[in-house]
Amino acid sequence: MKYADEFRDRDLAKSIALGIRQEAHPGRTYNLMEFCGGHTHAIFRYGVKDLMPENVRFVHGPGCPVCVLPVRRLDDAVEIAERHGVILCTYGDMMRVPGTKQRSLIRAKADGADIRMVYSTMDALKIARDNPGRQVVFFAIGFETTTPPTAVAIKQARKEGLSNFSVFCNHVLTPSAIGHILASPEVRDLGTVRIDGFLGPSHVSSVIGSEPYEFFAEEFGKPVVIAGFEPLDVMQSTLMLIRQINEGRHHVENEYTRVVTREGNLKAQDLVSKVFELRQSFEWRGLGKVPYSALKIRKDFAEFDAEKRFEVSEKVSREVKSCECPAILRGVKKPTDCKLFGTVCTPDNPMGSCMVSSEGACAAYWTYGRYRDKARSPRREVAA
Amino acid sequence: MKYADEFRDRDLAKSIALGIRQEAHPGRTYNLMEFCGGHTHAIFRYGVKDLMPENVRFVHGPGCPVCVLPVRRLDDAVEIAERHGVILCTYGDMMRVPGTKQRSLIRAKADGADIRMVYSTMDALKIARDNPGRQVVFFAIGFETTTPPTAVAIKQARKEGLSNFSVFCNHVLTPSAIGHILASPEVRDLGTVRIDGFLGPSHVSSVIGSEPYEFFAEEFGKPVVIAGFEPLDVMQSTLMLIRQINEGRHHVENEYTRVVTREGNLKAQDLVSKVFELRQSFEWRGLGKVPYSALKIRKDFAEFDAEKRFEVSEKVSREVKSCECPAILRGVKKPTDCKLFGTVCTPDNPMGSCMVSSEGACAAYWTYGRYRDKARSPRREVAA
Amino acid sequence: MCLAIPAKVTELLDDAMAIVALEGIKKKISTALVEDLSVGDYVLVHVGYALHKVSPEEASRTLSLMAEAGVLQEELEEIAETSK
Amino acid sequence: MCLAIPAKVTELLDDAMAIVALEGIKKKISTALVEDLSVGDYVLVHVGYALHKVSPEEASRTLSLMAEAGVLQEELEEIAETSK
Amino acid sequence: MNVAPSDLGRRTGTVDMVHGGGGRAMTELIRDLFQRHLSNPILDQGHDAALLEASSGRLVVSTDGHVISPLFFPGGDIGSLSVHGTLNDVAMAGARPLCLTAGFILEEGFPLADLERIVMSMAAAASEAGVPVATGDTKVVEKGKGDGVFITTTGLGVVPDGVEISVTRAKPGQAILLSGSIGDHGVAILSKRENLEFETEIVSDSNALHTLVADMIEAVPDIAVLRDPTRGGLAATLNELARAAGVGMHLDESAIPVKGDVAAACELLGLDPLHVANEGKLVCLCEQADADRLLSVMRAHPLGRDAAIIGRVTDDEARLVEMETEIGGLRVVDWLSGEQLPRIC
Amino acid sequence: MNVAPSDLGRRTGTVDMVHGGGGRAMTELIRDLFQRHLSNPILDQGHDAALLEASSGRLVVSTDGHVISPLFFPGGDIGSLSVHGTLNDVAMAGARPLCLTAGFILEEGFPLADLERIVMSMAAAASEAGVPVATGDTKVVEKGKGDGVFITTTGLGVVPDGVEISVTRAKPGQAILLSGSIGDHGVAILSKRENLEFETEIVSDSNALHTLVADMIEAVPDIAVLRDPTRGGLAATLNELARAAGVGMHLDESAIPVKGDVAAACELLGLDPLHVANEGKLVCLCEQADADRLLSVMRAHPLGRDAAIIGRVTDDEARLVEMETEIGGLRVVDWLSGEQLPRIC
Ligand code: SF4
Ligand code: SF4
Ligand SMILES: [Mg+2]
Ligand SMILES: [Mg+2]
Ligand SMILES: [Mg+2]
Ligand SMILES: [Mg+2]
Ligand SMILES: [Mg+2]
Ligand SMILES: [Mg+2]
Ligand SMILES: [Mg+2]
Ligand SMILES: [Mg+2]
Ligand SMILES: [Mg+2]
Ligand SMILES: [Mg+2]
Repeated sequence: MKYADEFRDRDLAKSIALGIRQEAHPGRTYNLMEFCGGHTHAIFRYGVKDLMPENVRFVHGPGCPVCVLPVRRLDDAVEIAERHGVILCTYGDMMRVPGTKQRSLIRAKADGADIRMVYSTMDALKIARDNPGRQVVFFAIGFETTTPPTAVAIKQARKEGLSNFSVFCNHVLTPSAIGHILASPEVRDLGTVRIDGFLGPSHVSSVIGSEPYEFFAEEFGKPVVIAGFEPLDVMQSTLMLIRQINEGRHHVENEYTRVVTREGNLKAQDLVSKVFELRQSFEWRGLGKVPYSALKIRKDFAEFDAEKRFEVSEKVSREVKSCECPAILRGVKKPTDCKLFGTVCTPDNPMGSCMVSSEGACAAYWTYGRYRDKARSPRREVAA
Repeated sequence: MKYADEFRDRDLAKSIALGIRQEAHPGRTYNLMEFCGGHTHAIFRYGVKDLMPENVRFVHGPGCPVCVLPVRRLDDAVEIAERHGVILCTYGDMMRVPGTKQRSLIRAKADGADIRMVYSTMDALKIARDNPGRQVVFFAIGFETTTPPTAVAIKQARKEGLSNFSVFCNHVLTPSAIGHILASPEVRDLGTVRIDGFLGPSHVSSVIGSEPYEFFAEEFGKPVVIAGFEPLDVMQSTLMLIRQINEGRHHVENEYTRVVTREGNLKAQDLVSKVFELRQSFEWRGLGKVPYSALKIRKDFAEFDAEKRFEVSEKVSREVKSCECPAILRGVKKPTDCKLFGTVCTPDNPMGSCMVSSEGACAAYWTYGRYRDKARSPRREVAA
Repeated sequence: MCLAIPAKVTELLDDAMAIVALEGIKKKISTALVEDLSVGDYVLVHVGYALHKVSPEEASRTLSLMAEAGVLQEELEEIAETSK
Repeated sequence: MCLAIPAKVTELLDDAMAIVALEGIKKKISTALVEDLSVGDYVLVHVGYALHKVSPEEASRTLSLMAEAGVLQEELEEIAETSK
Repeated sequence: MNVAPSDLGRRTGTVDMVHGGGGRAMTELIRDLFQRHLSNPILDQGHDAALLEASSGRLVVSTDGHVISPLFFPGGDIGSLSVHGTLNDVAMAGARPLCLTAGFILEEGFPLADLERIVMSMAAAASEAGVPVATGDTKVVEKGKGDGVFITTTGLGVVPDGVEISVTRAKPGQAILLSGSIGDHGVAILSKRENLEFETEIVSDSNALHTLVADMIEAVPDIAVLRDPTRGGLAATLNELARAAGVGMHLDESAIPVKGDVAAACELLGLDPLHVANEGKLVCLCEQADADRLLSVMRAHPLGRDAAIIGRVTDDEARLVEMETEIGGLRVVDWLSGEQLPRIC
Repeated sequence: MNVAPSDLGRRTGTVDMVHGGGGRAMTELIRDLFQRHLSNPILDQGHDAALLEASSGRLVVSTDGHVISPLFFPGGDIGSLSVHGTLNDVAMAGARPLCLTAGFILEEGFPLADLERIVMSMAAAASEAGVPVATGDTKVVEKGKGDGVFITTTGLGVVPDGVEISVTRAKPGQAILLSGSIGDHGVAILSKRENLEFETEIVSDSNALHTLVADMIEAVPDIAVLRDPTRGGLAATLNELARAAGVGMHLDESAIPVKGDVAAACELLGLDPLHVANEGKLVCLCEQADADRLLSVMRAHPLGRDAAIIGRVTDDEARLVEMETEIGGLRVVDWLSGEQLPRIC
């Protein structure tokens, strides 16, 4: 696969690893937050940590759209499916995420709700076309990458007059989340989490460009490198961050130049701004309410807004109390700090979203790491 | 089973058979029309013919509610189920009856329609209660026996305010049908079918009494014996008819006195007349349009009338052309006179209603008679 | 036509319902169509409804008539038999 | 996050659709989000949509940077090796 | 039976698609439910294919899918039925059963407690019959693409030397024996069908007949034909035999045992007991000379207590099964046409 | 394949409840469709239980339900798959297959022409494999209580003397061999799933492996373990083995053959080829000393052309399967968690 295989080359990996070992000062540690679950996944899937020196550490951030969705919104989706008898379409990633009382969409489906997995918003439109007598709701999640396809679908629905189609919108914005983390007391004042730099989102930046990160690189004095998702991209970006840290710089640099530009995809941005507008505030799991961190459907497209079309009851949503996802998503804790990890909570029986999404830190630790025997022997951490 | 087993006793059967052989004049034939399919069934199921002398012959009449329903009404029921997405409830007997292009209810169900078999109108009401969000239609067929239970259900639905329940009414009346046969040119003028007497309906008369038959016993000069459905009842009634014929009498006599009275069940009659009224005319398969031969739901109960609630398209209903059901139902032909009998048309692959209903003459001939090898060897009739 | 079978009323319930027995089978039916039912009565049951009571006296009268039907013939045969 | 993969445009269709190839796999995707696409271009595909073109020049520039990353260290090691 | 399911169902208590995914959840379902209850030395090998001890002789193999509704009925459930049904087919070849296999197709959302109850009943039936479940398989289908549980069992057996049971040995003149009353299973099932419910003491006759067969074969090794009249009832079985062997049959209605309740239920629903299913009865054809001896052996076995000689094989070239009725008339006994639907006419 | 169904479907062309009712229609369906296409001397006995020739040796029996969607896929269909899947389980015990049985569960309304196509493909697969379908069974379930066709097959085989294939023989130090590229079957199926459709030349690897196994056993009778990595893919199979045998495994990612299209489809859908199903591949554990000889025997067989040594058994007490990745890192290879769902993150 062109533009993928080259960036998984063993010799190049060795080369970058050598460079890192050479440039990282043995006397200090480098705590790098990979904002994106995509990076977390690549680090574990390819065993990138094995090629790093001890003092280069990855801190996992909140960059998994599945993980940051608050339980309340998932419960609402289940309610829309069950109470209003609609066809609820969603991406495969959401199917197994546990809601209140562990009720996932797949469970609601087993109980009789009509829930369908789609690969693309185009499939959801097709389902709406094929079922004119039914209401079809697309349960939209995702960051800036996934938002434009939702915008295209809404415009297309209007064009076709698909009056039985609507979107339950949960699109969120990454720069606000990063800013929120940096502004949080843990990071800013207490210093419980020291973050020396950020591996910045790559696919998000293919849409929004690298520019939106410049503000807080400047404001908070932390270097950011927009990093591709292939293992070599992660390694090279790590090297670039080490260099900035060593030199005391805090710029936004771009490792992923083959796709990301400073300004991003203007056509996609334009479309998104026509269909969506900022929410004043939105809840992120782990981060709480973050101002201006999510999108809602504009009034002009209100007829496609499932939140307007379907009444959803006030309900008490509940996460598993001892689940440490919130702390993990802020980079404050590691999966192995959670008492449930590997005992009660496994990918087969996930208690929190971080264990479901293959981009969640808990899932990555469990699936690719040597933590599976934790339940049997005293806690021991082996390098993954 | 009390009141059943006694009337299937072998010694008594021998006794009546002796009586018949003794009283039937060898010099003449006795052509007795059993109006009811129940008699046809008993005659074949118990091998009654084997116990009769050659010159006592049974002619099968139109007395099977399933058989006489015109294809058009069945097609309408299928349409109601398919086009209006209702739950259509019906008695098991109707499920396999072929409509136009052999499309039965069971076939419509296989194609996705929601068709449910019920044992009683009470079950249909329960389905309506259990599915408040769906329209439930009871596809009502049957003679005077089956009509009162439908009337009870409609009154009950009103009492409970079951606004999602309605009845597609196809209840028909037996005296009109018998009168119609006797008045038909084949019987009256041409003499192609000589009928010397009638085995009269028993269960129908438990409701309407024996009195309604007095008019045409008188008018047409044919004896009628209200005959129970057990084999001994049929035999005893046969003997009673032979006696009347021998004596030149033409009265209505009652063999089934343990259940039937002259006036019948007044409570049931009253209920029926409150809920239903006469149709000016109704089509019977085999008999064509017969005036005042069926019931419809009164205006007062119009909200429970599926014919008013669901629009049904004008359609061309078609029976299999060479099917002789119409002639068989008038007693003009025998099943073995039909070219399709036993070759194309069998109970597994019925072409006409007479082959589906276990009370149909064709089904009785095939199932209990020695006609199965007809397709293999030249037509030969063996005493059943 | 009109499959119906005599069964014995074993219990009268509310709402014009009753339990009938047919051998060991018990079934709940509606009695909305018949009046003055008592436990022990036999009724003709059709599609879950009692249509009419069954008269024990008439039943045995009919059975006697049936038994008598062949008597003459039987006697004639016996006579023929013995006079052989 | 945001699983996406570069694929080659092999055919442009009506209604802002295109066929892309990834090895022998062909898939119909939407190109509603990118401008000026030509057959032969590589695009980043996400949930059935092309998100952005992939620049061949930048890709090889990045690969060169990666190859150079370890050069100094390698040379130092070689020197150490030979001077043993 | 009040069973607390193992911790498999701790989340939802029902079958998930995950249980069929080939991952850890499936392995745990198999271990904690199937292997736990069906445990025996062969199954416990834990292989996908079971290894049996070396055996010699003519092998017999038979398979049957079980798709019954309701799953639980008086006298059994789909678990015990799936054991009996297949053991009987093996036994009808005159064979001694060696083992069973069981393939489960589960519908998403099916309660694990019900599944456990079914597996336990299967285990009890197998152990009572003395036949191990050697291996199994589990698949899960989406909600609405199954009906709770389907179980397909396959049975393996060995035919003793000298025994030649085959439909080709049906010959005019032979006696037709039936091991007991007909219709019990079908009536027990019907009594629980929605919209038909009636009360009855009748329980399914579901039972494993191989020990009865063993006794019969010991007494009369020359038995010609054995059959279990299941779906379609006695009528279907006799017609199948007549058709396959090119013979006719003559039955005596009064000789065929039918329990009062079964007859009554059939009257009520407009069914013919000859068409109603049995799961613990067999039909046997043998020479007239052996008939009485065989009958007394059958009657000495608890599952043949009501055995009867119900008729004889004839040379009717039309291959008809005919029957002298209660009142002394003659009728043909045909196959069931279509499904068995209760009727009102 | 363009098949005109026999006159079974003359009325409606679809499966009716009647076809499962135990009456004449069912008998005719069996005769005109199943027996017609699957005909062989054993099946043609026409008994409910099939009688096999006397055989001696250790018997192996295995069963599998097949519930695949779509029913037809590039490289096969549920008919051929149900033959291959079960023959392979028998072969993985080192056995020579004797016969198969087939239990069909049909959904009301299923097109008879499709059923005929499936039965013909089953017949072709069985005859190519040289293994007869000895007996079968058909049930029909109501519309909405099935999914077209389910097929449960059971296979019977005999293990040659001297062969001892068992998971208990897995020992640290042994070589792990794989008979060819992984993921072909799963990707062929996914390419036809609604909402996922993509074009690919990849066809399922569905195939019967018993002749490959026979060659391997002839060359190295001492083979320790054989497994076909089906549901859950290579990852599930190796984890099952590791767990059952109390060993670990070390794999080399670069040595595992994955076709370009399979890798591409997995990237597109966010799947791991290690979790994707195969239906014509086997994994083998053997002593290192035998590994090269075995590899060359495998490569000489058409179904083992791309065989490779992909790793070794280790003595990890945690029973982990670990793998050196493409770039030289180390990761654990876990079971698939839950269902295999395409993802976007
Ligand atoms: S291991 Fe499970 S419970 Fe603990 S933080 Fe992760 S997802 Fe939450
Ligand atoms: S045999 Fe069939 S086609 Fe002929 S009259 Fe009877 S029902 Fe009609
Ligand atoms: Mg069988
Ligand atoms: Mg069986
Ligand atoms: Mg059988
Ligand atoms: Mg299996
Ligand atoms: Mg269901
Ligand atoms: Mg198996
Ligand atoms: Mg298999
Ligand atoms: Mg296997
Ligand atoms: Mg069978
Ligand atoms: Mg379906």
